[in-house]
Amino acid sequence: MAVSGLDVFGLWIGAALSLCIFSFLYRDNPFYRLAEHIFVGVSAGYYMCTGYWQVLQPNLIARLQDGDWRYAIAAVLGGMLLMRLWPKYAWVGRWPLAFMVGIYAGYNIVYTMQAQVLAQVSDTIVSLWNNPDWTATLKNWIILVGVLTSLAYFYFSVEHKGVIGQAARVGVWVLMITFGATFGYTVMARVSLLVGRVMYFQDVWTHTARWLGIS
Amino acid sequence: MDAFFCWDKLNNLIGVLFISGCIAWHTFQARRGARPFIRRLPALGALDDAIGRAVEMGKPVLYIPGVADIDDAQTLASVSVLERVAEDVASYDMPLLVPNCCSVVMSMTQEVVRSAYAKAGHPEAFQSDYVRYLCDEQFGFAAGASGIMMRERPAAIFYIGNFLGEALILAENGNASGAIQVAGTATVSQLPFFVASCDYTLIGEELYAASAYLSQDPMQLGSLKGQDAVKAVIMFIIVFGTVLYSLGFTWVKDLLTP
Amino acid sequence: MKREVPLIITFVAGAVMIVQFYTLPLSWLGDLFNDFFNIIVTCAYVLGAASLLIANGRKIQRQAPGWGYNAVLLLSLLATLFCGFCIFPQGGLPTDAGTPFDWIFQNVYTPMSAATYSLLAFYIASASYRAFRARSAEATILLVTAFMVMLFRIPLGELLWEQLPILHYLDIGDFIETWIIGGFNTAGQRAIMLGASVGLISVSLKILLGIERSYLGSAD
Amino acid sequence: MLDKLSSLDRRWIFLAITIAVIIPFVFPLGLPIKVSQQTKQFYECIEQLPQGSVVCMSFDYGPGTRVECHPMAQAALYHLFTRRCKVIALALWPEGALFAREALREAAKETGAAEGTDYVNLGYKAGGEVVLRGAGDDLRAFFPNDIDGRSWDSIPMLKGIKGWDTIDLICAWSMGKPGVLEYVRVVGGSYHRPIITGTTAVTAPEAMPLVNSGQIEGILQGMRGASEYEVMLKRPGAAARGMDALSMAHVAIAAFIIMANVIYWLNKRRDRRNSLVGGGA
Repeated sequence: MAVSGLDVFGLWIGAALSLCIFSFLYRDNPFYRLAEHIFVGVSAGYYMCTGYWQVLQPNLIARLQDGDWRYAIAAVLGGMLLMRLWPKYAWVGRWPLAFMVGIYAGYNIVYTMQAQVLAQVSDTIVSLWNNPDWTATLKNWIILVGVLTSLAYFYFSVEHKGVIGQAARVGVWVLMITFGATFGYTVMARVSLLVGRVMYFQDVWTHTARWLGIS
Repeated sequence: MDAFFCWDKLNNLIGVLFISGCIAWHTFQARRGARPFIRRLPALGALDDAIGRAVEMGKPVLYIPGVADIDDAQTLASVSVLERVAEDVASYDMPLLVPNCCSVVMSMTQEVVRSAYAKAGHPEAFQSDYVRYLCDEQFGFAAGASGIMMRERPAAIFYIGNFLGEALILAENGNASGAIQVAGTATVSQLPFFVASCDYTLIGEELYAASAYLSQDPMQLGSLKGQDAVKAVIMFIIVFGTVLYSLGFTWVKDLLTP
Repeated sequence: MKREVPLIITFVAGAVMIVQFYTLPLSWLGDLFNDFFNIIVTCAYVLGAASLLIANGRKIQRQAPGWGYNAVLLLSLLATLFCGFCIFPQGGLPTDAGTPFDWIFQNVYTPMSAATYSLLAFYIASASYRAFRARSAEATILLVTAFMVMLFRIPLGELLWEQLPILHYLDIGDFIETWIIGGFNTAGQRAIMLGASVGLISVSLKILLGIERSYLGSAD
Repeated sequence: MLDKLSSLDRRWIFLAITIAVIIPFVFPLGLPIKVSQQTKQFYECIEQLPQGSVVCMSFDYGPGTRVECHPMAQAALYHLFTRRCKVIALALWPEGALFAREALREAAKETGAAEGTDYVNLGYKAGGEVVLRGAGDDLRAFFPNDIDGRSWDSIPMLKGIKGWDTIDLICAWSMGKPGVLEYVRVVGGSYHRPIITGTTAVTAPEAMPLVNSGQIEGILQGMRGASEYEVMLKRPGAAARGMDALSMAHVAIAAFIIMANVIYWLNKRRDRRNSLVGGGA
């Protein structure tokens, strides 16, 4: 693979900026601040450009050009949102806000019911005996008892005393195992990221060496 | 009729009607005067303590409403917790910093915080850069928010809402800055970090309960009671369905399968 | 008027989304509203960039402490916008591969995003050191589970386990998958999910009915 | 000494982790990689696809988790193209579309697959779950063009593709929301298409209940899953290269946890002894 000077320059820029970010581990310093401000500026710009070319252009502008005037409503609502920039007319921005909140409130109700409540309850209904092997049986018991006791922990209208209190205590243990497992898994994920960065620095070096004709 | 209604979603409709009915009934029951008992959540007491400490030290309070947009109910729940926190902080005439990851959320939190200062009688104390938009990218946001923690040295930091990978960056830097930290999220993958790094954590549904509890509005408390009733029914269905299923009757499970 | 209209809009939009879910002839309305939603969200990016411009512009104007950084932020924002809107390659879009915009994405945005993310590897280590202490029964459970899942799902951990007397007959990877992940973790995740779903439906309902309205701000 | 250690400056920990990660790159350990059941299942899902099957591959990750998801995508594309399957790539994350382009080009170079007949990149669409649902019966309505602006009709392999029910397998690379959960909800729930996924190690526990209930048929978990898959394909890549470093860093963190607890325990014992002495005086 041919490596151009521009590629190598880019890689070094990226590596330098990465090092600026890593310098924060030592303490807050001007290099980090520089990188931080570049990062914030570039990502705000990045989101705006991709948003325009991948959403507004095809879904709004192209459709309006095709004469689908329903989309003018969306354009007006979007414009109203921008009124937030003028404090005097900021209240106008509540309309699109209310529209968005409404859409998702309605959406949440029906889809959460479908995907979370119904699906999870139905998955929790399992066979407590008559399983092909004892591991399945034991696992099903763990899931049933675990779900019930953890749900007891989320009971707000009763003090955690007596039976509910004991169930909630077992529930907390189940939750702690859940958190522990998630934590353990996450360690792997996070370390992978760091490994990825080390490989990136390695790549920077091999590309530079290739460009210089060393290797 | 077949061409009009999706019959395979009937179980969903019944479920939605049932939950809505349950919550609505308890809510309006509460409005008629039956003030329901709600257990005190320890993390909420910590909110007050943390604000109190900030006032004593004369340092700002930092409130992060998560990184999700308003299409996430956690963000909305967070905004309503923010409303109470802002009223509290504003009544002491202290600065409340709210960095945002989404501009729509920013326009919402700005409104809430500005109103809170006005309500507390200190409209002039609100400065427009208290509530700011950093950037949509979660790590750009984390970098910016960590910077704010190190420079402004807030005495109390609240992380309430939907958080992703940046949760630990925020919580560890907040910890290093020496602040009291209270977190609340329903995002399971980030809960362990908040549990490990923060002083108090609202777990899952507690986040939604928090806004109702803080408002002490009987209707809101009534809705919590309604949620409990729903959970009781869910637990009953699970036990009942499991026993029947183990005996070989699968109809409960079949009815629920979406 | 300033509050009533938004509440009505919220209710109508929500009701439409619910009704279209159950009825076939109205599902187009759901799609249309979703399109609208996306368009408004994208307009919000403009709002974000504009508020960045205003906030940083003010600081530069006032020459507030550290205003040089704000200038850097503005410059990088404007440079990205310029590349993303004005530099068209032949027959393509400014965001295509090989454009200056793409170069910024590859060499500025991606490395910094990945570097910030990878700071997590360090923070997770310091959090483990500071917070994972067997203080109480709950903390011990968390600690032991995390320790096992972390150590025995990597090649080196498996190798260590196989050196242990007697215990090595137990397939540790399988044990973690079946009992910890498949058993307890599934139960805990499910309970949190169920509880949170009920809370979520309740919040959504309260929003539609106008009981929960803090998102509108509390005064005019 | 104990007090000093129990409030150890976290920068020492940072330094130790840095060293643990870098050493294996200088002196590789070559630890064996054992293939797990889940990875085998994932492999089989692709292995059993008939020739010419159409797979929809969703690139739902950003630069941050590229190191975990990208090797999976590269390996799976290689696997699919050598089995003569067709791939429709799309992205629910803005950066995903660019990673898709990169992965597709590399795999095409490696296997000789051709753009337009063997694969197409439909690009990114904002909206997450909404997109999946909206595209339900007519993908074309949401993706009228591919990422380079070619119209749907001009792309030969899209002939006959309508909604999700014309897709044989969904393969989602997922790091959060939107991601595989959205696919399970919409495409699995309403269209009953088989779904396989590769997730970051963080999202894996969240996806496991769905794997157990059969809603997801195969899963690659994080970098480890990717390295196992690479081993199965006999095509070692980036993931396998990083496994040693991954192991070392884990051991370092484990050592810190043990150390913290030993110190905690010693401190507690000392305090108890001191308080006993104090009580006697």
